[in-house]
Amino acid sequence: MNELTLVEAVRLALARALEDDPRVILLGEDIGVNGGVFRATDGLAARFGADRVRDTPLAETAIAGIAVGAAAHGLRPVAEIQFMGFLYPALDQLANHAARLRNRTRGRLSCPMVLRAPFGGGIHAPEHHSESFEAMLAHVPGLRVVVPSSPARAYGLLLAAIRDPDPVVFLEPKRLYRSVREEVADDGAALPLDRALILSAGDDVTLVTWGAMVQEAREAVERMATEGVLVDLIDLCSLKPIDRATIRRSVAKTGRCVVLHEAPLTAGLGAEIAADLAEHCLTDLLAPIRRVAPPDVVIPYPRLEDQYMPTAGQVVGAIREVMEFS
Amino acid sequence: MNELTLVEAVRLALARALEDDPRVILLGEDIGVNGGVFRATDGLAARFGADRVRDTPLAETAIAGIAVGAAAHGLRPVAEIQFMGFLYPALDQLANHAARLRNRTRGRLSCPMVLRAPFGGGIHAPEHHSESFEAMLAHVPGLRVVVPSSPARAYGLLLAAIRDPDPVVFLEPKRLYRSVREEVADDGAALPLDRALILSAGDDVTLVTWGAMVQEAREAVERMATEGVLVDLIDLCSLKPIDRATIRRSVAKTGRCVVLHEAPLTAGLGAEIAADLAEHCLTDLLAPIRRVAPPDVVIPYPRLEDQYMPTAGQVVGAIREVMEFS
Amino acid sequence: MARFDFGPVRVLDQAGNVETTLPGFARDREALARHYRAMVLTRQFDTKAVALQRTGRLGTFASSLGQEAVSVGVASAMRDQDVFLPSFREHGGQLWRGVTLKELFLFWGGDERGNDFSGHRMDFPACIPVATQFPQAAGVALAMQAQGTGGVAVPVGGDGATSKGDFYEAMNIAGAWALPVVFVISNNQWAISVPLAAQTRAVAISDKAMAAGIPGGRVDGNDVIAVRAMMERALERARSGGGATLIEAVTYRLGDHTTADDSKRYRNEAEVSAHWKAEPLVRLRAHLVQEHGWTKEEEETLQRSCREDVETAAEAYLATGLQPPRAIIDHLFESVPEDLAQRFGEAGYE
Amino acid sequence: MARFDFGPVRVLDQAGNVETTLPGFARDREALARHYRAMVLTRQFDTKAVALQRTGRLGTFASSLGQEAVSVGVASAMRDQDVFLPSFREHGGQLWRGVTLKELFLFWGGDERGNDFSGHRMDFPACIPVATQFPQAAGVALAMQAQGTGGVAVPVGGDGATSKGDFYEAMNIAGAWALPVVFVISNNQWAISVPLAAQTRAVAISDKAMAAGIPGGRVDGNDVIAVRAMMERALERARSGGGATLIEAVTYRLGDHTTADDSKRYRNEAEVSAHWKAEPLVRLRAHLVQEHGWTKEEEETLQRSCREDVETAAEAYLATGLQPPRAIIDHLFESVPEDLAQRFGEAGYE
Ligand SMILES: Cc1ncc(C[n+]2csc(CCOP(=O)(O)OP(=O)(O)O)c2C)c(N)n1
Ligand SMILES: Cc1ncc(C[n+]2csc(CCOP(=O)(O)OP(=O)(O)O)c2C)c(N)n1
Ligand SMILES: [Mg+2]
Ligand SMILES: [Mg+2]
Repeated sequence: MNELTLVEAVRLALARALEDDPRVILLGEDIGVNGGVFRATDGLAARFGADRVRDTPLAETAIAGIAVGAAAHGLRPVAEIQFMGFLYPALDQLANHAARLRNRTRGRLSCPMVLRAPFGGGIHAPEHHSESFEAMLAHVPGLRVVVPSSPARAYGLLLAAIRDPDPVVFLEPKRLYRSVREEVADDGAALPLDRALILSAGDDVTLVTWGAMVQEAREAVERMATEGVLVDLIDLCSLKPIDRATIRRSVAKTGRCVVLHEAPLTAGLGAEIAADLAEHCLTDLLAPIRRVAPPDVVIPYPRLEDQYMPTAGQVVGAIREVMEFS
Repeated sequence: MNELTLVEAVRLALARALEDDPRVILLGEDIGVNGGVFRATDGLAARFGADRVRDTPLAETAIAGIAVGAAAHGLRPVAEIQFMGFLYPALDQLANHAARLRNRTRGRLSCPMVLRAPFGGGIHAPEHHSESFEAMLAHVPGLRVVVPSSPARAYGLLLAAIRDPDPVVFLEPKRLYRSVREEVADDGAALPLDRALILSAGDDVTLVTWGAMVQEAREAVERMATEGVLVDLIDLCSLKPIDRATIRRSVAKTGRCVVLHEAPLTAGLGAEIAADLAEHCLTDLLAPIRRVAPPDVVIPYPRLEDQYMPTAGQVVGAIREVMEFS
Repeated sequence: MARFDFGPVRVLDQAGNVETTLPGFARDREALARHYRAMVLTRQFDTKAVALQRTGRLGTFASSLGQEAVSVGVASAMRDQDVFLPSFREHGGQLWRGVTLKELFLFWGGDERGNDFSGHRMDFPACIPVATQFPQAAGVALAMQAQGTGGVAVPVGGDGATSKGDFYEAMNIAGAWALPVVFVISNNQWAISVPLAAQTRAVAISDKAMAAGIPGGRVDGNDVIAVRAMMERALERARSGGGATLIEAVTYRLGDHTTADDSKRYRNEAEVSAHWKAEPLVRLRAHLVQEHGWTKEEEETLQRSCREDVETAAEAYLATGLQPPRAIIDHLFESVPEDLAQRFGEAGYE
Repeated sequence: MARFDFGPVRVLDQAGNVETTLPGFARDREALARHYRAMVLTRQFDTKAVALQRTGRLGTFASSLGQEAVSVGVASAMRDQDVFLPSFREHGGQLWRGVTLKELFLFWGGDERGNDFSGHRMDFPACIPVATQFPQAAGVALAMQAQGTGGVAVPVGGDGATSKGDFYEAMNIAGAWALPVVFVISNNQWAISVPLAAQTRAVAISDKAMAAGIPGGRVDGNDVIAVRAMMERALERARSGGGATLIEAVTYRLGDHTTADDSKRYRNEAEVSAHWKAEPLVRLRAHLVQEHGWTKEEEETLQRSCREDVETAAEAYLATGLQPPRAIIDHLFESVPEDLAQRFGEAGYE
C-alpha cells in the first residue's frame, strides 16, 4: 500500500510530528522551500509555514545552540545538519549543553531536541560528505544516538526521538535514503528508543551492525545461509544507550560474534560491543570477536571509496573465520 | 638534581623546542605574560618574545585553524586550549583539516602542529573544567593522541609531539600537574610516540591505563602486591596509535586484563583495548576483561565529584574479581 | 566611524551628578535605593564568596567587583516573562531575578542544586563555556516569538566573548530573524590576562552589531541608571517586534579574574587604582546622598542588612548536606535508562 | 551607515564602457586578453565538467558560471609568494595560479591527486567545509609574517560563509594582529537555496569588516578590472604591514548550486535572466572590442583554443588510472604507523 523510501519515511514522520504537536519546529540549511538537499523536508514548509520549517543561515554552531535554547523554552526543535561532516561545530552545544541542561539544573530545565544528520559513505559524494563518527556522539553522556536502517524504522524511531523528553541525535544512513522501499503505515506509532532489533534469527553466529551496513549484513547472512550457517542479525538501532541485553543474549546462544561498521576501526562503536561481550559473555565465546571495519584512514575520495567501505564479502570472510575457529 | 613537576616538565620541553627550532611558536589564551592559567608557559614570553609565545583572542575554532594554516606554511605551532572542555570548537579544524591535509594533498602540504590541553577531573574544578573525551580524538583518523603520566614522560613525549611531522593532540592530566615530582634531564631527548610503557612487571594480571589514572593504578598495584598478586601495569602513553603489541604480549602472559579510565564507560578508549584483546588474544584470556570507568554520566560538580572518579579501591576490586574468576 | 544612536551613554558622572535627563524610574528614591541595595548585596556576596574560597569552603570563584551596575541594571530593566542567560560573572543580575544567595553559594560551592533556583524558573544557569549562551538566547527568543509571550532573551557575556564565533553567529541570525534578544556585553576590559586592545581592533564592541545589521549601543556600565535606561529601550524595541540589539556596557574588572588568578602578573596597580574612581556603588551612593538625602544611618542599616543576609545564606549553604550518590545519575534523563542504572550499580558507585 | 572607502567599485559598466579611470594594467591589451582568456577557459571548463557529471564521468560539481571575474581578478592580483585558499567554486583563480585543468578534473572526479597540483605549491586545495579556510588563512599569514616573506594569504568564501563563526573569529584575529590577509567574499547572492536577505540583515557584507576593525571594500564582482584593482590595493596594504582587509565582490550564481541542485525549486527564471545581462565575460569582451579592436577571429581562436585545452585535459583525466588500493593509507602520515599497516592487511583491503 504505502511503500516508502527511507527519506520519504523521514519526511512522513516529520510531517506527522508537525501535525500532532504545535511545539515541533524544524530548522536547518535549505530545509524550507528547497525541501532539504535530500528532500527530507520536501513540501513541509508549504504545508506548515516557513516559521515552523525554517531555513537558517549557514551556521552549525548556532543551529545547535538555537535548538538548545528553543527546547529549553518549550519548543520541540528538530534541527538538521546538512551532512554529518559539518556537525563538528555543533558538538560544543551538544556535549557541553544539550546533554547536560537537565542534569545541571536538577531537572528544572530540559532539552527535548533532535539533531538530524545524514551520515555515512558509499554514494561517491565529495570529500567531507561521507563521515561516520557516531562513536564520538555515543561517548557523550546525556545524549541518545539513534540510527534507523529501514523506512519503517526511520518513521518509528524518528517519532520516538521527537517525543523523547531529552536530546537525541538522529543519524540517517544516506546510502539507504532511496535504495530500499518498505511499507510504512502513518499510524503515529513510535518505536522504542533503546531496543535493538533482531532482523534474522540463527544459532550459529551473532552479527551486530547499524545504518547502511545492515544491507551488507543482510547479504552476508543470505550467503552464509547457503553454506548452512545461520546468523542472528542484530540491528543496533539505538547506539546510545546500547541494548546490551539483546546482544548478550544472542551471543550466549551463538558463542560467536562479528561486529560490522563503516566508521574507522579504532574507538569505533564496534569496540564497545566487543568490550561488553569480553566483560560479560567471555565464557560463552567460542571464537574471537571479529570487527569488520575500515582501517584508521580518512574515507577516500570517490574513486577509491570502494577500497574503504566494508563489503558483504568481508563480512562473509569474518563469519567463516569465527565459524572455523577452534 | 632536577626534580620537576609535570607542568614544569611541559614548560621545559616547550622552552627546549623554542630554543632548538625557530619554526616553533606557541599560541593560546593567556599563555603570554600570564604564563598560562596553569603556568605551563611561565616565563616563555619574556624569554622568547610575544611573537613566538602569543596570546590569542578568545576563539578556539580560530586557534585550531590558525595552527593548521601556520603548520601548513612552515611553522611548528604548539597551540594550547585552556581546558579540554573548550576543545569542542577546535574539533572541526582537527578532524576535517589537520588530520587530512597531508592525505588530501597526497603529501604536498602537511600539518606538523601540536594541540595541547589540560584534561581530566579530580581537582574539584568548576563545571566544564574536568572533561576527558580522549576517545573522541582517538577515533579521528590522521590524528595522534598522546597522554603523559609523569614529568619525564611529559618532557620526552611533548618534544616528540612537537618534532613529529604530523598533527598531535597532547593531553595533559592536570590532576598530576603538581602532585608528582620526578627527575627530568633537559637533554632534548624525545620518547617514541607510539610505544606504551610497562611501569611494573607482573605475571598475574595486566592493568592498562593512562593519564592521571596511572596514580590510582600504581596504588592498586601496590595493594595487590601485598596480596601476592603481581600486576603488569601498562601506561598507554600513545592513545592513537595504540601499542597493541605490548598489550597483547602482556595479556598473553597474564591471561587477565583490567582497563582503567576516568572518561565515561561507553565508547571510551577502554573499549578499544578490550575489543582488541577479544579479537586477538581470546584464547589467552582466563577471565573477563573488566573495565573500571565511571558510568555514562556527566562529571558531577565538585561536591559529588568523588562519586564519579574511579579509585584505587575499585581497581583492586576489579583485579580481585578477575583473579578469582574461574 | 558611524555608531548607532541608542540612548543615554551616561546619566550620572563619577561624582553622582546628573549629566543628562534622568529617566522616569531614576527619579523615584525607592527605586534607586532598590538598585543600590542590589549592588551592595552583590558586593557583599562577592566578598564573602572570596573569603569562603580562601578558606577552602567554596570552589574557584569569579568575583564581579566593580561590575555590579551592569548586572543589576540589565536585570532590573527586564520583566518576568523575559529570560536571562548570564555568564559566570552576573551575580547581581541573578540575585535581582530571584536566585537566592544560598543558591549562588551552592553553585559556586560545587552543587548542582544551586541551579535549581527559586528565581525565574526559565532563566538559564550561569554559563561557563564562553559565548555559548548567545545562540541559546537566540533559541529562547525564537521560542518566545513562536509562543507570542512578548518575552525577550537577554544573554550577557564579556568582552572576551566577542571574539568567539558563537557571538557573531547568534547576532547574525537574531538580526536576520528579528528575534527578541538583547545581547549584552559587559566589557570589563580584560579577558583573564588579555586586555581589550589585544582582543580586537574594533573601535568599540558596540560596532560589532553592524556585522549583523542590528543597532549597537554603548553605555557607561558603571552607571546603573544609564544601563537600565538603555536596556529598557532595547527591550522595548525587541518586545515590539523591532528585533535584536547589542549593548556594550563599559566597566572594569577591579578584582582578579577568579580566585585562581593573580592579576598582578599582567596588569599594574596604577591602572586598577585609577578605575576605582569610577566604580558604580560610590557613584550611586553620592547621587542618593546629594539628591535624595540618603543618610549615614540608612547606609549603615543597608550595609548591615546585606551583610546579615549574606552571612545567613553562607551558613545555610555550609550546613547543606551532600546530595546522595545516586544524584549523579538521576537527572541525566527524565527517566534513568536501564543501562545507566545497571552500570551505576556494577561500577561500585553506590 | 559608514563604509570604508576602498577604491573603485566599478570600472566598466555592463556594456564594457569605462566608468572611471582605468587602472594601469587594464590599459594593456595583452593583460586584458589574458584575463579574458582565463575567464573563457573557466567557463569552458565549467561547461565540460557539468557535461561529464551528467554522463556519470565526474562527481558532484560546483559550477562557477557567472562568477569568473571574481575568481580571476582575485588571483591575477596576487603574487607568487602569496597563498590562495579557495572555496570549492574558485576554478578560475586556481587555473590562474597554475593548477592544471586535468588536476581540477581529477579533484572533481574524486581523486586526491588533483590536489597535488602543479600550481603554486603552497596554495590550499579547494575547501569544502564552509568558512574553515578563513582561520587557516590567518595561520598562513601568521607564518608569512614570521618568515618575513612579504606574502599575503587570500581566502575566498561565499556570502553564506559570512554566517559562520569561523569567518568572524579569523577576521577579528587578523585585525588584532595586523596579519597580511585579504578576506574575499564572492557574494553570488545565494547559498544553495538561501538568498542573501535571509542570510543576514547586514546592509553590505563589506560592513562586517567593522566587527574586526579592519577596512571593508565592496566591488562589482562582474568587473574583472575593478576586482583586480581593489585586490591590488588590499594586497599592497597587507604587504606593507597595514594588516587585513575584507573585500566583498558582488556577483551572481547563474547556474545551479551544484550538479546535485535544481535551482528552479527556489528561485525564478526571471531573476536569473536579469542577471545574465551583467555577466562578466560579455562585459570584458565588449570592452576589448570597443577599446582594443578585438576581432571576431581572435574571439573564435580563443574560444577554440580554450575548448581544445579543456577537451585534452578531460581526456587525460578520463585516461588516468586509479591509485593503487594502498593509496588510502600511504599519505595519512609521513610514515605509515605499524598499527595502520597491519590493519590494512588484516581487514582484507589489499
Ligand atoms: C570557550 C571558552 N574558552 C576559554 C574559557 C576559559 N575562560 C574562562 S573566563 C575567560 C575569559 C573571559 O573573558 P570575558 O569574556 O571578557 O569575561 P570576563 O571574565 O572578563 O567576565 C576564559 C578564557 C572558557 N570558559 N570558555
Ligand atoms: C560548514 C558547512 N555547512 C554546510 C555545507 C553544505 N554547503 C555546501 S555549499 C553551501 C552553501 C554555501 O553558500 P556560499 O557560502 O554563499 O557559497 P556558494 O555556494 O554560493 O559559492 C552549503 C550549505 C558545507 N559545505 N559546509
Ligand atoms: Mg572581560
Ligand atoms: Mg553564495
